[in-house]
Amino acid sequence: MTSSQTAFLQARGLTREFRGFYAVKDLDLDIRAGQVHALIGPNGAGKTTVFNLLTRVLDCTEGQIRFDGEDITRMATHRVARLGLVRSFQISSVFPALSVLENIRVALQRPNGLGMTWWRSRSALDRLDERAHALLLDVQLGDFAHSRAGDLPYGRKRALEIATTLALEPRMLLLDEPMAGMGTEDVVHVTELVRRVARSRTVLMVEHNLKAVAELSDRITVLARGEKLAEGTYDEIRADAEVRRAYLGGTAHA
Amino acid sequence: GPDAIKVGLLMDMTGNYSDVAGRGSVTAAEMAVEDFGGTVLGKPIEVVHADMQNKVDIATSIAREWFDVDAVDAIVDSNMSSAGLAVSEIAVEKDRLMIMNISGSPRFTNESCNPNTIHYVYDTYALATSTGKAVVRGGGDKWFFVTVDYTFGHDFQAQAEDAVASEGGETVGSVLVPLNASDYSSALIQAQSSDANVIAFATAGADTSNAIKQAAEFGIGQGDDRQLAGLLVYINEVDALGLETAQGMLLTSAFYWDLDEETRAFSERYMEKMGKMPNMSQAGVYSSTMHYLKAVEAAGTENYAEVMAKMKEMPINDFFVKDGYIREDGRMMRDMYLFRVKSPEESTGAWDYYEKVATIEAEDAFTPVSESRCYLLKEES
Amino acid sequence: MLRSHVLPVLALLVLLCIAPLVFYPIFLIKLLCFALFAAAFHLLLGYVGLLSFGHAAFFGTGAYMCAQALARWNLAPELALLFAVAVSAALGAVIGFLAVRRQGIYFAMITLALGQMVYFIYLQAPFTGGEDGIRGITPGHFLGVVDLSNPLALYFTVLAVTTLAFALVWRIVQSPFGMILEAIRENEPRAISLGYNPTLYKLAAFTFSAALAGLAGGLKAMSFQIATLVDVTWQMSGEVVLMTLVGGIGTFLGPVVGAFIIGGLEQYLAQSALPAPVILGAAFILCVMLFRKGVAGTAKSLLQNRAPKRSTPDNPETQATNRIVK
Amino acid sequence: MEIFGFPPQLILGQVLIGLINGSFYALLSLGLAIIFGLLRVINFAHGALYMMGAFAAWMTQAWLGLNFWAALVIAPLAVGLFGLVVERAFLRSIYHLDHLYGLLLTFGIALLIEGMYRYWFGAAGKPFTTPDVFRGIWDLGFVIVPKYRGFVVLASLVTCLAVWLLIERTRLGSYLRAATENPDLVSCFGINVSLLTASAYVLGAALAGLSGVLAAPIYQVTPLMGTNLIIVVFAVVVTGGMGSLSGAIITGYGMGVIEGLTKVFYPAASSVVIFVVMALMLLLRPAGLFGKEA
Amino acid sequence: MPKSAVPTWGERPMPDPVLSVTDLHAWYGESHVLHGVTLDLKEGETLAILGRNGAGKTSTLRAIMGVIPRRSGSVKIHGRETIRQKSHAIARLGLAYVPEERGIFASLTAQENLLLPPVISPGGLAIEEIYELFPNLAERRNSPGTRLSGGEQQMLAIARVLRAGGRTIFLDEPTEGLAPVIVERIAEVVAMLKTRGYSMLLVEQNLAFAQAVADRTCVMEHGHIIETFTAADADSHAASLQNHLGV
Ligand SMILES: Nc1ncnc2c1ncn2[C@@H]1O[C@H](COP(=O)(O)OP(=O)(O)OP(=O)(O)O)[C@@H](O)[C@H]1O
Ligand SMILES: Nc1ncnc2c1ncn2[C@@H]1O[C@H](COP(=O)(O)OP(=O)(O)OP(=O)(O)O)[C@@H](O)[C@H]1O
Ligand SMILES: [Mg+2]
Ligand SMILES: [Mg+2]
Repeated sequence: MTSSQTAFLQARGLTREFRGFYAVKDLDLDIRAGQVHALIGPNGAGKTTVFNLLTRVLDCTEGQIRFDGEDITRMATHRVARLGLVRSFQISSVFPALSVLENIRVALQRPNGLGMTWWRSRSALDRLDERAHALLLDVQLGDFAHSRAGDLPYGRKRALEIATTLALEPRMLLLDEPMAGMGTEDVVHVTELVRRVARSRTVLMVEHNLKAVAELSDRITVLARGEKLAEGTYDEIRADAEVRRAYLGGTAHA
Repeated sequence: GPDAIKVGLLMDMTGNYSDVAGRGSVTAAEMAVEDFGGTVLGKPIEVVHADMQNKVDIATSIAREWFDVDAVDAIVDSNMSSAGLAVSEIAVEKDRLMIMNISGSPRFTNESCNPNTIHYVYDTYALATSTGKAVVRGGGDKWFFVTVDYTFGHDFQAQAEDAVASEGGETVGSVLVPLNASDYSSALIQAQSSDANVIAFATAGADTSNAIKQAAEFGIGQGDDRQLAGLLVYINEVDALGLETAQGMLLTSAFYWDLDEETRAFSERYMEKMGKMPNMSQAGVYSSTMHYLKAVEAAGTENYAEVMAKMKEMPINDFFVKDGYIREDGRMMRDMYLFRVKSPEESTGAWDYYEKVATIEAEDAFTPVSESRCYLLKEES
Repeated sequence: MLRSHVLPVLALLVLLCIAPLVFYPIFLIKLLCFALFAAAFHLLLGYVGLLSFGHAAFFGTGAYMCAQALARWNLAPELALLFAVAVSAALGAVIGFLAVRRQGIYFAMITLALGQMVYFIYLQAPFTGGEDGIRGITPGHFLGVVDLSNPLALYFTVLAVTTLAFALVWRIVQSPFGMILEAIRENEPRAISLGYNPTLYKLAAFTFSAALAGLAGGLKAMSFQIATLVDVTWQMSGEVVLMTLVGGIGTFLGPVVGAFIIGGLEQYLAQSALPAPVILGAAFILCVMLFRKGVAGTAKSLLQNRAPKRSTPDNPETQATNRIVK
Repeated sequence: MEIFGFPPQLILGQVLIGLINGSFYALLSLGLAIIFGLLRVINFAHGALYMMGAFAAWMTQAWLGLNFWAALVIAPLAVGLFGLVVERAFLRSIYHLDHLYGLLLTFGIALLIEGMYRYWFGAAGKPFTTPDVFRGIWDLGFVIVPKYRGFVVLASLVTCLAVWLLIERTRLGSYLRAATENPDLVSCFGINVSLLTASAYVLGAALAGLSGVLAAPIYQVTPLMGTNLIIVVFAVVVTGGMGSLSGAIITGYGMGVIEGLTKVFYPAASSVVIFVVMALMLLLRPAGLFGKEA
Repeated sequence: MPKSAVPTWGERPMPDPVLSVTDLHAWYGESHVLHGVTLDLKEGETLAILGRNGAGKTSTLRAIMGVIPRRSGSVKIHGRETIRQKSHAIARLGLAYVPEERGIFASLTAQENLLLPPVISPGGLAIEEIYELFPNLAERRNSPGTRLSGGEQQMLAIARVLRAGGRTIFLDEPTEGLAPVIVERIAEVVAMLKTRGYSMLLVEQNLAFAQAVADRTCVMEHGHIIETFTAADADSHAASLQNHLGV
């Protein structure tokens, strides 16, 4: 039922107030299926808050959120994830003491009905391995399957993080600053990864690394002070004087 | 055992009851053995003891081990009624003898009575009844109960109420307080606003101490026309409270060190060893151990059945009890005393705490045969 | 994983089968009950990272319910045990429902407080008989055939039941469900974002642990033929914590070893001149300060040290001992 | 006039009496909250420290022959000093571990202290009487209040307020709060965090000691006087939420009053009412009444 | 080895280094993260440390500050050996630390965060001056510290140490996660600090930013400084930067 015209994720009048302070105010957001949509804006614009609202980590003060036609405005956090709207976390979000393979298996367990299975041995999980390995190959972690996740270098953890998220077969991914704190090398690596992942999915991404934003996104929304400042393609955004003043500054290098 | 006569004590050596029993009870048993001469039937007498840590499982496993491996002939005291009841059953199973001195549960001579067990010093029925009767006779006829809210307290109060009623007194009110509540002011205010002239504490241990201390604080029982009655108070608790606080209170006990020449003689010897005066249970351990040893000697065997028969047959006369005897249900029948706690001015020195106000005859104090729930008495009658 | 446990487990079973030749069956039964109790507790602490300081509530409930069923309703022993397990599990579900909302120290405090509440309820409930406890239990015939009045038969029955219970714990810990528990312990927000409802998993584990603790209590009441308030006190809850700490957190056999040591120690201290509470307090301090891996944990790392050691920058072994929960 | 069949005087009286119990809850939970705030340690030994305070009062009287006022000063100092030893010798080396180890360690310390005191002083405890100035009662018409209890409420209120001001309204307070979050960083600013941590424990211990002295004339001074109290105080703390000191104080007094009223309306529940309130609070606001996270 | 009394640098009399680190090693538990770091920072100089994730940049700063429990080697601040000192005493020698991820305290308001560090030497900025410099902070002074946005928090972290008066500033990735406009602001602030004569040790991933402000640059890998060069030489080192940083 998602035609390319109606938005896959749609927010109307999204508002979040913290004791009189509007972190997000009357924001309309339409994200079309299959696109990479970037959310940028100066610090404190409310980007993370938008993410938290969309993934139901925070309740919105006002507004409505529809995902693939379904109203998720009041849905429980874990149920939103089950619908296929999955958020990828910052770096620490792996299960550090588990192996890389186990990290993926945990993600695969529930969709395969093995979450609450307490009467069988763990070898029941072996049938997930094929899929798990495929996912690991996808993010070039094939050689690390048996390493402890906590021991991986930064960029690899990021990759594992994304692979785990992909295991849920999400229909839509939300990435909050996937390149934050990364060396140039890793940025290139992750950009490539996101590009690959986005081929078959919808992605909403917050990122300060404009180079990556330019390379990846089909559409960009610029937030400032909780409100939408501009929306368009990278070139349209760049040309916008307001955006230059509020966000890009003089050195808008691409 | 073949080589020695052994008596054992399962005591709480370090916990809540370590003052009222503990090391002091072990010492009393050792004194009895020493005074008896150290041997009986040509065999040495030994005292063994263990810290049962207020746990039934520890008490029972040690009791089994003592009976089976160490050939202990009699257990002459055990802390905690639940442990004591369990040990008494093991005594039945192993054909040995058990004497209860510290616990006051009436079960020992009622539902759980058996031919192997003697309940020697007191039970809550006797305390409640003696206090109830004697105080009403002395004029305190309107009672208010401060009762700890569980079986022990409920039973205790009911027994005392019966006794009060039997002498023509009445219960004008009561209030339940939780175990270990530490604060009694609510209850005391209610007691104060009633028209009772006796405020009775159906509590035990630290609860009683706290209640009495706070009653003094509220000016109850000191200088007004009300009397406090502690249904179960050991002299150790009076010592810990101090006379300033405890003065004027009425309580029932089977023993006080300063009753006569004999009690003083024993108690001063005991004092030398322990640094404090014996309480009724500790004196009871001495007396019951002595009585047991005499019975062994008289029976010429340590076989429990024959010894028990002798114990029930021989009257008991020592510093602890005059003309006492052991009833068929295992109850040692003796007189009880009502005491009043002296004021600091009346007291002439350390441990001079009590003044005797009344004596309650054994038959008046303990559960009458007609009311007994013990099968041993039923068969007889 | 499984391999490394087969030998010690078999050895232990063999030892337990010949132990009655040396020790009192009733004493051994007590150790077994404590071991099961500790294993139930450790299921939560070791695998979910939740330290319950109120587990005596379930142990005591098991004991009271089993005693009630045997003494007053004359149920068959196996039914009485099932009843004990069911009631403990129900209580576990209720307490767990309240407690799993918080983590770490809060969880510990909440379970402690709720456990104390359960104690007060039992104290005041007439059927528990106050200080005298529930008495007059005759265990009868297990499954209609095994005469439990014979100490050896009783011992082997208890051994069989506890062994089965341990196998069950092992199964749960090593199941896909156990895997998710581990994942939740590692990183709860991440688990949520993967669509798991941690509250449900923790509650399931809590209920399960309560049921097993209840079984341990029921077995104890059945064997000792008495149920008392002692089994519901917070001191009992503290003791099971100590057993696990002494045995070693995070090792499957740790709780068993710990229970045997503490149970044995109590028995030994009873006949020595040393004051038991002081010794137990000192044991606590010693374990926390110097001996966090516990006996089983230390033994395990000694064995592993003989094998070539894997050196990673942050050794998971040391991490595990610095961290009970995340 | 009656309220649910009880005369209003009785109820007012109980509220007042409840406030007195609340005074102890407030002092103790404040101390717990301070220690928890900075050390992230749930101080299980708090009940034992309270008991030590009461015994210290007895010792100053029985051994040193000093009066109540001297005890009021000496005992908290002595307990604070003991706290310092505990902090330096034990707690300090486990801060980097899981916070549960702090709970376990202090649990062990509590067992040890209480065991030792029972060994030295016996289980029945020691006598301690109300200081002469506070002998007697005030008859307020609707309730009788022993003078000493009036003093306790006053002393507790003043102490709580003073400590609260000290921590919330001074630089020391922001040091404490910041060090709670990130001790390393605070020390990078030139603040001696280990001194700060030690002082927090000492302060908490001294507060427990002070409650102990205040309690000595009311409650029997026994080695176990703190044992059961501490669990109730834990429930108070959970209900209040560990976030704020004012939460600890207010909940302390509040729970005292609730408990007092239960003793009149439904005495059978008075031992569990605090736990029931805690359970309800967990259902409605898992972070507690004043808790921050939610 | 006896220490030479005569300074060994060339003929020109050089000012004493504010900070001189020799053969610094540091361990987290068993893992050895710094393997002999040697560097010095001169009065008024800005020294950038570049390196990949996990190279040990942050650990170097932390080790100098004394918040890594186990360290060895020599760290001299104004000529005084501090390897055995506690971190609060080290800070009082005039070090100002702006940590990685900003280190703003959630339980304090923005203003309380600002007022937290005790003044360690005179000459720090007055609070009015700070608010003039960072107007955003004035606006949000009563919000809880961590409720400020990333950029605001970074400003706060820098402002906070300026108040305390330390003249040697450690900046750990001050531009991480900041919008381009804000990065520009931070660059301005750093430039301003330079003109006021502060010495700075800057840890960065953002090469452009570092090169814009640094007088000298060190490259770090696996817990060592592998090369050091001045701003003038930067071009000739482009190749090796490429190699070491993957630029
Ligand atoms: N829980 C909260 N309570 C109060 N204010 C909040 C809360 N969360 C966010 N804010 C405020 O809302 C505004 C938006 O914050 P948000 O974290 O969404 O910004 P952002 O766009 O993600 O910024 P950055 O790029 O720096 O991460 C900020 O000014 C912040 O102070
Ligand atoms: N608290 C810690 N415990 C154990 N190891 C640590 C700790 N902090 C850092 N390390 C390890 O020390 C090494 C150096 O880390 P450091 O934080 O100094 O790197 P960095 O160069 O600052 O990296 P980044 O650019 O990611 O901030 C890394 O291998 C890291 O894993
Ligand atoms: Mg953000
Ligand atoms: Mg770093």
